[in-house]
Amino acid sequence: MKPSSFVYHRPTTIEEALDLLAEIGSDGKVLAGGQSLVPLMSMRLAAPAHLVDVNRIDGLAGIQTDVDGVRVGATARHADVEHHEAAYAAVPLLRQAVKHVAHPTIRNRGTTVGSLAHADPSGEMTAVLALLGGTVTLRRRGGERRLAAGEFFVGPLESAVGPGELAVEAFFPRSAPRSGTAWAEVSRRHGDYAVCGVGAVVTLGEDRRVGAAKVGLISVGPTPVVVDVTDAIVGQSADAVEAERAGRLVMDTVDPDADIHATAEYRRHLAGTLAARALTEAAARASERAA
Amino acid sequence: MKVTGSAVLHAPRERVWSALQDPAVLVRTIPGCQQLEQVGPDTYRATVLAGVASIKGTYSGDVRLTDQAEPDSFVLHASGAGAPGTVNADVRVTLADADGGATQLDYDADAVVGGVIGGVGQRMIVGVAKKTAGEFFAAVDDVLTGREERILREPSVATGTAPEVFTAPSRQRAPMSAAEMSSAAITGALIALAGVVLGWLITRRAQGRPR
Amino acid sequence: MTDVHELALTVNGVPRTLRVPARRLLSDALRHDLGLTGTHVGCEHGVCGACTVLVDGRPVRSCLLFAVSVDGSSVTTVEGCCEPDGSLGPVQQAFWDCHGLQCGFCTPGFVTTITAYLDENPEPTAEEAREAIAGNLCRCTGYQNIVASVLRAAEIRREARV
Amino acid sequence: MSTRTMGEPIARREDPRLLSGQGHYLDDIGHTALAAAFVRSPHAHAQIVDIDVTDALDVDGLMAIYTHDDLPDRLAEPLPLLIPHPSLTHGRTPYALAKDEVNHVGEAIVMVVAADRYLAEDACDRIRVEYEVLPPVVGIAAAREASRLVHEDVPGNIAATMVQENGDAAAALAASPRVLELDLEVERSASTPLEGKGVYARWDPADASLRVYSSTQASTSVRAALAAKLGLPPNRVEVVAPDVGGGFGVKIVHPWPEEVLVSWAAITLSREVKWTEDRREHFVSSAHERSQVHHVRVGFDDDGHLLGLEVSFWHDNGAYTPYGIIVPIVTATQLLGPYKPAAYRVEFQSLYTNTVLVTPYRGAGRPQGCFVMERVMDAIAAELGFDRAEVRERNFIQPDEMPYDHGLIFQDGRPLIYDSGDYPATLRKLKKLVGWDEFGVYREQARAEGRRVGIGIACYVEGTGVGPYEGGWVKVETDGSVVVATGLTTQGQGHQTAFAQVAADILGVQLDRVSVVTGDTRRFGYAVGTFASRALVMSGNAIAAAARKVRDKALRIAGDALEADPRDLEIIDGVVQVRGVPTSAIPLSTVAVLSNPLRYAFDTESARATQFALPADPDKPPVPEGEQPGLEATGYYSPPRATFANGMHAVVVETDPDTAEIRIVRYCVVHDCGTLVNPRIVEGQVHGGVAQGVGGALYERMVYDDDGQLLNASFMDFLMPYSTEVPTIETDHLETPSPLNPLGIKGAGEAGVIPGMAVFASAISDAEGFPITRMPISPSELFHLRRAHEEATNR
Repeated sequence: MKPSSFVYHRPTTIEEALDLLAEIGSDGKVLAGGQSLVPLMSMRLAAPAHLVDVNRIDGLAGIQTDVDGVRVGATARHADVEHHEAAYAAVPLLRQAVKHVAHPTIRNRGTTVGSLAHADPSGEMTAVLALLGGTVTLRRRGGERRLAAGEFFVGPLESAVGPGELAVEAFFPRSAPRSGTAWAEVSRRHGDYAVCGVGAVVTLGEDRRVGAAKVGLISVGPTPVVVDVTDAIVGQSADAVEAERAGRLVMDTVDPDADIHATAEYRRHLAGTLAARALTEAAARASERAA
Repeated sequence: MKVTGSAVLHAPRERVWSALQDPAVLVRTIPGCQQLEQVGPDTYRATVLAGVASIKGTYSGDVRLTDQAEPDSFVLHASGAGAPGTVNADVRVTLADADGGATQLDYDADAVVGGVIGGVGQRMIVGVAKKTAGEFFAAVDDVLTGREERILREPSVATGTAPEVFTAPSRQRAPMSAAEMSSAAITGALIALAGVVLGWLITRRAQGRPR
Repeated sequence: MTDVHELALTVNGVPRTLRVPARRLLSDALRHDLGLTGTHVGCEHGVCGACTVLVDGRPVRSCLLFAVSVDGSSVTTVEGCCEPDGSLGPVQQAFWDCHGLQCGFCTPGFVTTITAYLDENPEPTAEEAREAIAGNLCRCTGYQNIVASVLRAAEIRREARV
Repeated sequence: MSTRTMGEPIARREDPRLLSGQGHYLDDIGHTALAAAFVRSPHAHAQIVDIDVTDALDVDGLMAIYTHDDLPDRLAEPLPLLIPHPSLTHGRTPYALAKDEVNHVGEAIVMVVAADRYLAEDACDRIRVEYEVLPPVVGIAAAREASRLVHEDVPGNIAATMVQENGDAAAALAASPRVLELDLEVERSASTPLEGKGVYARWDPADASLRVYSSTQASTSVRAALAAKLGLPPNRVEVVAPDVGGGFGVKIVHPWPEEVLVSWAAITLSREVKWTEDRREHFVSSAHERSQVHHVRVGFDDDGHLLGLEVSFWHDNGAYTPYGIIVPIVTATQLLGPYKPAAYRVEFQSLYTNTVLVTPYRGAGRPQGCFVMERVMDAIAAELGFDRAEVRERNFIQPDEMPYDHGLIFQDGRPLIYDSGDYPATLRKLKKLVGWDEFGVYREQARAEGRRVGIGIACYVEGTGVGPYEGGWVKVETDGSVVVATGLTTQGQGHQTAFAQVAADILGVQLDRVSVVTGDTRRFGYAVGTFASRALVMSGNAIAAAARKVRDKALRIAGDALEADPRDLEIIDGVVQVRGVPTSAIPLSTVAVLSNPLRYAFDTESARATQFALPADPDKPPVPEGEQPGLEATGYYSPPRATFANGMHAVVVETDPDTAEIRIVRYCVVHDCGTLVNPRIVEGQVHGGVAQGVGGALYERMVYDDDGQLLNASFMDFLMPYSTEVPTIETDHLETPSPLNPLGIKGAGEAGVIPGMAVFASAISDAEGFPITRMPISPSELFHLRRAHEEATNR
């Protein structure tokens, strides 16, 4: 398991990188964390003629928080996001979810924006982006576009990033007041891909009762699935949410596939169970924050 | 690996047949199909550019037809081999009249995915194969319903690239998913090839038939 | 087509330069180009953790990095976890005290991982110790004595400080 | 005695080297060697139509490309069938490189040798193999159905059929007041050591000698196999097992195709050649184990006593049988555990499938046998409404019945006779350790809280230390240090320490004065290998025998020097002295000097042994009749038959009522492997075994699809447990010395893994209220079993 040869490029500015990507087109790949690309290349399932290493580009590694939310740069590592206190304060779900991404050693190198661009339907951060209504900014030579999750996640392992484009930033909107979030997941081994994972956002009304509730799921479809379950729990007391109906709603919505670790039916069952758990926890957190 | 699916083509069966007779249409509607040449009776060699992102590869695919029951069904035996692995698929394709003058196309594929790909990933292969095949039939439908321009402007998903895809750290299992994409795309393309061969088949028969 | 690069690394505190093709994995560069064979390769797809080294102080899988991409970085391997006089460092000593290894093949990855972990979490509980090593595979020990080694290493480091 | 180390939890002496990155595993040596890589079959069953290497020829650094056509006579023949057996009527072994046909995904077809592994893989990528794909046989059901054949000349895919019977089981069953039938299944798993296989070969043309380093469990046998295959005199071949990164059985098989091919290439190219197996290769081209389907009929009385037991099982041996039918024979015999059915009949078929070949993996058929027998015990308890431990106790062989003859033939071709063991005592300790009698209350409390907890128990007996023999060589150097060598190999069992403890105690020297060499044919040529929990039993006793000879000789020589009766002498901390008279003493180093009469002095020590220094009887030869110079000796140990260790495990699990996740609450082990030489090492062996038992019960399986593709050929999907999946293990020991060997030792290497599947099946059944009959089990499977059980009970 050794990679094929390639030409290595190490731009130091975004412009340089975009020019390179434009010239190379579909013959090259961007190397940031490389936690997926490198084993792919070692297995010789990937043999790009060019690698563009973006790790030395200034200004791509940052994590900024402002009134709107959290902006994560292209080379910011999962570990940076996990340990960023301001980001946690603004968008608690980021830390709640990223802790489930593989193991710390992988999070030390792997990038959050990269995992979004990878668009693995089992990647926690895809559901976080979709659930929170975040966006990804794509730059190409002489142009830029900003896509919401719906447009960005095209299919399993397919994002909208095109040839010559570089995903430079992911934006996660700040959690609303009186809202709470939670992440629930079942994986075979600690740190493995989720058999099913669910993120939940619950927002309370002035009356401290559930006003709105949504869940985002991974590993149950070709792209992250978001289900609005407000109708199922609206008006309930935040401290004692009866989330079973919401869970059933989720089960009826998702259409998972089977793999060697779990049947489709078990995944569907987990989707409901975990959604209920995540909603209950999120509601409790919302009520704490509202207090 | 079993892949079954169906597509409703919004045209009467005659127009579906005739559209499928036009290799020019087929080659540009089949994800990744670069060329198709006849190398013997009911036997063809196809070159398919399949895969996603980094793991796109050119596969030489051999295609053989059996059990032809014109105009209802036939079985396509297709095999593709490339560096990342091998795919052998038996695809049964059936056509039937559907409501509103449309045509119902059903395919039922049994594919063997071998080599490295076979060993490192099955997680999403069925879904992706369905997706790729679905794109083919959607593209054909676009032709039939005059929406071809749209599909021609957009890159085929099976061959679409996403430079950042592999910066993703999300999990150790990520590479296998990508691997699955490749094999799935091949399978999808092979399924799609059924349409091509069907088209050629009909062309040959049509030529031999007095009008 | 070979794309060869001249690299400068600081390995275990020693400046090293090497010429390697772009595709040379850091694990292979350390083992075969620099002769530091303490870093082991168990899977080459980032799951087992045997190849874990510290790049600028952070544990990473050396089999998931191209050597060229860490040009200019400082790398610490298991050899670099020894004391300056070559005697065993705290984590290594703890593994010896607690029978934390059997065949020893996965051990270097544990030693580097735990060394970095204790820098940030000097007083882990048993449960935290188990979590800390959860990204490394060992086929021999059943981990029980490795967990004990983490706690023992923390103890040794505390003793050293007073 | 101050130097006594036997029975002490001595810290391992090999550790500092391994901990500081100074170990030398196979790929840590031979950096200048050429690298080999292989083109392997992507198909489970296919004819090779054509191999086209043209595109590979212009790869930089390419040295050679070999296919079967290039192999000389003996190399072109199939690899040896290592363990023939009369019942193995249709044994088949692979070719070093596939000839015409491939029978599993991963079978080697082409070997490439190039300047480095990167380049070798570049060349492999460019080699095109054309196949005619054949329908594969995958799984035991397909193999039994035999509508397709793996080997055209093997009817019914049956490699072997074997029957053993003790008493008239059929009659006993017919006469039994109660009879139960069970169908029990175990899936595939594998050893998967962290270091894969590897070979590094050096040919010395001037000396016409071959030096091979291999990550093997049997270096002397690899030497014999290579000499035979390469047509070299054995004394021109040396095989060294360097540090080995785990074996667990897979590395006992030999010669692997790569061992033969790399050595041959080194000779042919007259260059150093190395092959380091990568992880994917290890999954698809080494060996697996475990897959068996069992049908059981058991007859018993109303008190739960076993009257008759009939077991039929089908063993999936993969595509080839290089290691014979050892695994199913072990299942067939060791299944009985600590129990004594009045009559027993076992029959198995060993079947070919188009999958990776099957050879012993730690436990070697015992985990399956233990799973079967212990499921039977639980079934009887359930049927009679008895306590599960009680039913077991009623069927135990009692200490006063030892030695106990089962009337069967064991895997070593010798009678299955248990030498010793106190099973009731082991059970008492376990019940106390886990709190067996109090668990019922806890279970009910948990149920009341809507939680599902269960406790499981499993007992096993393990035949360890099988023959034929091992040897040991011990020498006291003139500086008083002691060198020990034995032929078998080490893969992390701490032989450097345990073997040294044996020698140090007998010779009365400090442990740090003793060094140990294993697995190096240059140092000791006669050996069998490290497997079947035999290393310490065999080599330990052999080294002890050699050490005693050396001690006797030392006392004799010291007696002459001290003018004392050797019987009055003792050795303390390397000094021979008259018992109770420390002033009358002579260092062992001096005795070593005196043991080798010299003409020439090269230092002050040796000067004391020269001809004018020694007070000698002019009428006697300097070296007495029948003696040799030097303070060294060789000893061998060859037991009449295996010695039988035993143990019992209990586990407490909690299963999530919603997600069906299985959490391990407690894991308890009571273990009896006779005299403990180093309790710390034994403990470590038990821990490691339990972890593999957890893996085999809850996580690890080789998933083949119907086309013979291994779907999880990586650590991403073959779920070897991390620390977070393995519980804290509580252990207790019994020491029932074996009467068969002087040290009273029984083996401990495999013990921990044996009851894994059985004990988890027992506990999960207890938590869920329905029997578990197939292992391993995942949450997804438990979820569906619950569904099925609910439907069945609602009907």
